[in-house]
Amino acid sequence: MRIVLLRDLKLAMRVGGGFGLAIMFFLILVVLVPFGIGPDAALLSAISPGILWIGALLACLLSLDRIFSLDYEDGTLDHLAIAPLPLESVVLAKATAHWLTTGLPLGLISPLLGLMLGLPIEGYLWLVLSLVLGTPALSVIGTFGAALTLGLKRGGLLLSVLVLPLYGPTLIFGAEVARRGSAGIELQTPLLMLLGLSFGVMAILPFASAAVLRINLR
Amino acid sequence: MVLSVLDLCVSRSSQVLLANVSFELAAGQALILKGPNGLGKTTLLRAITGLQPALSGQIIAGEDSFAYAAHADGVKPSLTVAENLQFWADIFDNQDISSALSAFDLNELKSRFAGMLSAGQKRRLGLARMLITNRPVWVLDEPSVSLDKASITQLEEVIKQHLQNGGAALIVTHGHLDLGSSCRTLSLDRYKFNRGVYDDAEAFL
Amino acid sequence: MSLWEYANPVKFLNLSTRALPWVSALSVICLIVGLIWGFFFTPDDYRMGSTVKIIYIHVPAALMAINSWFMMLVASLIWLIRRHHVSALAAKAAAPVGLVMTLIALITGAIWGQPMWGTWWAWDPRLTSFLILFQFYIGYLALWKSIENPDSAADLTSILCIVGSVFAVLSRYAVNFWNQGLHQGASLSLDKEKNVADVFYQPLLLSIAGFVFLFLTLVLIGTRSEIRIRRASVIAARKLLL
Amino acid sequence: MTIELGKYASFVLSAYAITIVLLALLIIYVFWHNSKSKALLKNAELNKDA
Repeated sequence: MRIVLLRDLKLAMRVGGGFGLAIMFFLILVVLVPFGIGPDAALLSAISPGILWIGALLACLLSLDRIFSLDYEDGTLDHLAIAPLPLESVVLAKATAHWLTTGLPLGLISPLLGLMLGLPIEGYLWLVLSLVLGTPALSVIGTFGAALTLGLKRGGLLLSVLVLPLYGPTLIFGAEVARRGSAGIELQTPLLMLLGLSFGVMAILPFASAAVLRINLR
Repeated sequence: MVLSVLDLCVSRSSQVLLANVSFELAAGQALILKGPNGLGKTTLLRAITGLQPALSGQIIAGEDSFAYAAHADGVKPSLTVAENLQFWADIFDNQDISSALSAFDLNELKSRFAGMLSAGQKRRLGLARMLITNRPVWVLDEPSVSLDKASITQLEEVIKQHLQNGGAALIVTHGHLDLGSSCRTLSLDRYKFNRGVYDDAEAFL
Repeated sequence: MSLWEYANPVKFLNLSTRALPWVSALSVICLIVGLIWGFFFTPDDYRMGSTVKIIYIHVPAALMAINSWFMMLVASLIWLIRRHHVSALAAKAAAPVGLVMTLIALITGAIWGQPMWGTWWAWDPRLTSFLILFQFYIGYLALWKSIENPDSAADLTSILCIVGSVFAVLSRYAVNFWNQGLHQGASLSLDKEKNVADVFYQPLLLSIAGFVFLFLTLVLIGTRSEIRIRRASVIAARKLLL
Repeated sequence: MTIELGKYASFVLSAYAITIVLLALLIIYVFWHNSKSKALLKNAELNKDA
């Protein structure tokens, strides 16, 4: 699994511009929000945890269809399916590579954008923590969606329609942790739910994704 | 027997293409499958390697014994030739990529990006990957496509070498491959299925 | 004649021809009697006034929305495990019915809530989870439509249905956690002793029966059409070969 | 027997109206789909031998 992960990261650095793309999108989106909602600082500060979480979620969503499409077209997936390593570990490697190039950088850069939206001071730690702990779930669920829409002509749109409802719980718990963090309220329950969700999804969904991949490779 | 196939039936999108295909392949032997396009040769190869479930019939072969090379050869343009091969070497945990490089004389192209290779060189890199897997049964789908004369003889040499040290090869090709005495040809025409739909879609009739 | 006999499409077609008139008759009777009885012959609720009459369409539709997804889940599992075409096609036929039932539950829920909550749409956990269920139906149908090969379409949609069910339950609790409920307690929950007053109870049961039979009728007809479409494509495939 | 719906009459009536319309659309769709499948099958079987 490590092998596939390292190669994907090398490829992402050389071709996809690494995580720059996801961060740029996140930045542009967060800048757009005040344009839409108006510069009223109090309002922006109140909704900033939610905005930052939605921004990270959309940035993850947009980079999902690249997870398998390259390897599908040039036959690498066929060869990996025959290789001695289980397809589940290939799926997990792909999800991790996606997380390392989107979810993680977004989480680390989010304080900068929190500044722009006037996020309360005590919120920064929880914002980063909730994003770093929540985005793995977004990547693993997204990988499932990417496997489902592999090889379909206008798969991109279908991918969003399939994946967004699945993102619901992660967004609710993640944004709740960030919001309670910035308001200084006790946030143990949503944090535990977010962790449970992330690890639960990581443990179970790769099997479904691998099964879907096998079907799509027929 | 390195590989034996008994009454294999293969379909594509619920349409049966080949039925009751049977043949055997011993170590050191090569078998060339002939037949018109669209007959289902690629589907048959994918079924044998396990990429695609066959409808019925048996495929008896050792565990993890197939190495598959098709049109799409899994070459990453943004990686160098050596990096491409090293990736597959790690996957099949065989550390020695130099023999594969020299077999297809890709040594001097080692650090060039695969994207810059010509079609023929790219093909040779895809086939070099077969050596890396060091798996007994090679399944080749049109290996000689876009190869020039010199590369084809090189390909024949490598396959013969593989056969000598106990490997086997199942090849689908239109062109002529001279692989010496231990090579048989099998025409798939007689397995063509035309009595209608056979697979579980039959339940709808 | 085990249950799995009906899994053979041709047998299913003959068998459902006999069952169809009964089911559709039952659904018409139950619906008409249940709704008329509930609409005309039940008193107003002291608190909700006449809006309580919406219960006769909101509750059955909500129940059917959830049960048809559950039925699709069971059918998907049967398809994945026993490879019976009829169950995969039944799941495909049930999806639009479930979708419309969810839509009805949403709209009638919103209308019913308006006088009480004062707004047309309240982010109440139960209404919101129907909104999420609605999205799952949309995704499920979209996936069916976008895959050509019928067999892999059945496989992929079955897996989506299973994964979707897990996330639907997750969303149900996430939404509950996210906004404390405005919704009236479960009118029909089995654990509570005092359900809705008896005078409302009988017509409600009858209209639920009506909705269930309507669902069965529509799914039976839908499955039959899916089988015919598949049969036509199989015949065309065979003709192509000769 | 006329029924006194009180001030919420418009809500109750609109809820019932919308439900009936949606159910009617669903039923029409199912029957349309059914007849389309019948036609598809008939002409598939018709030119099966042609």
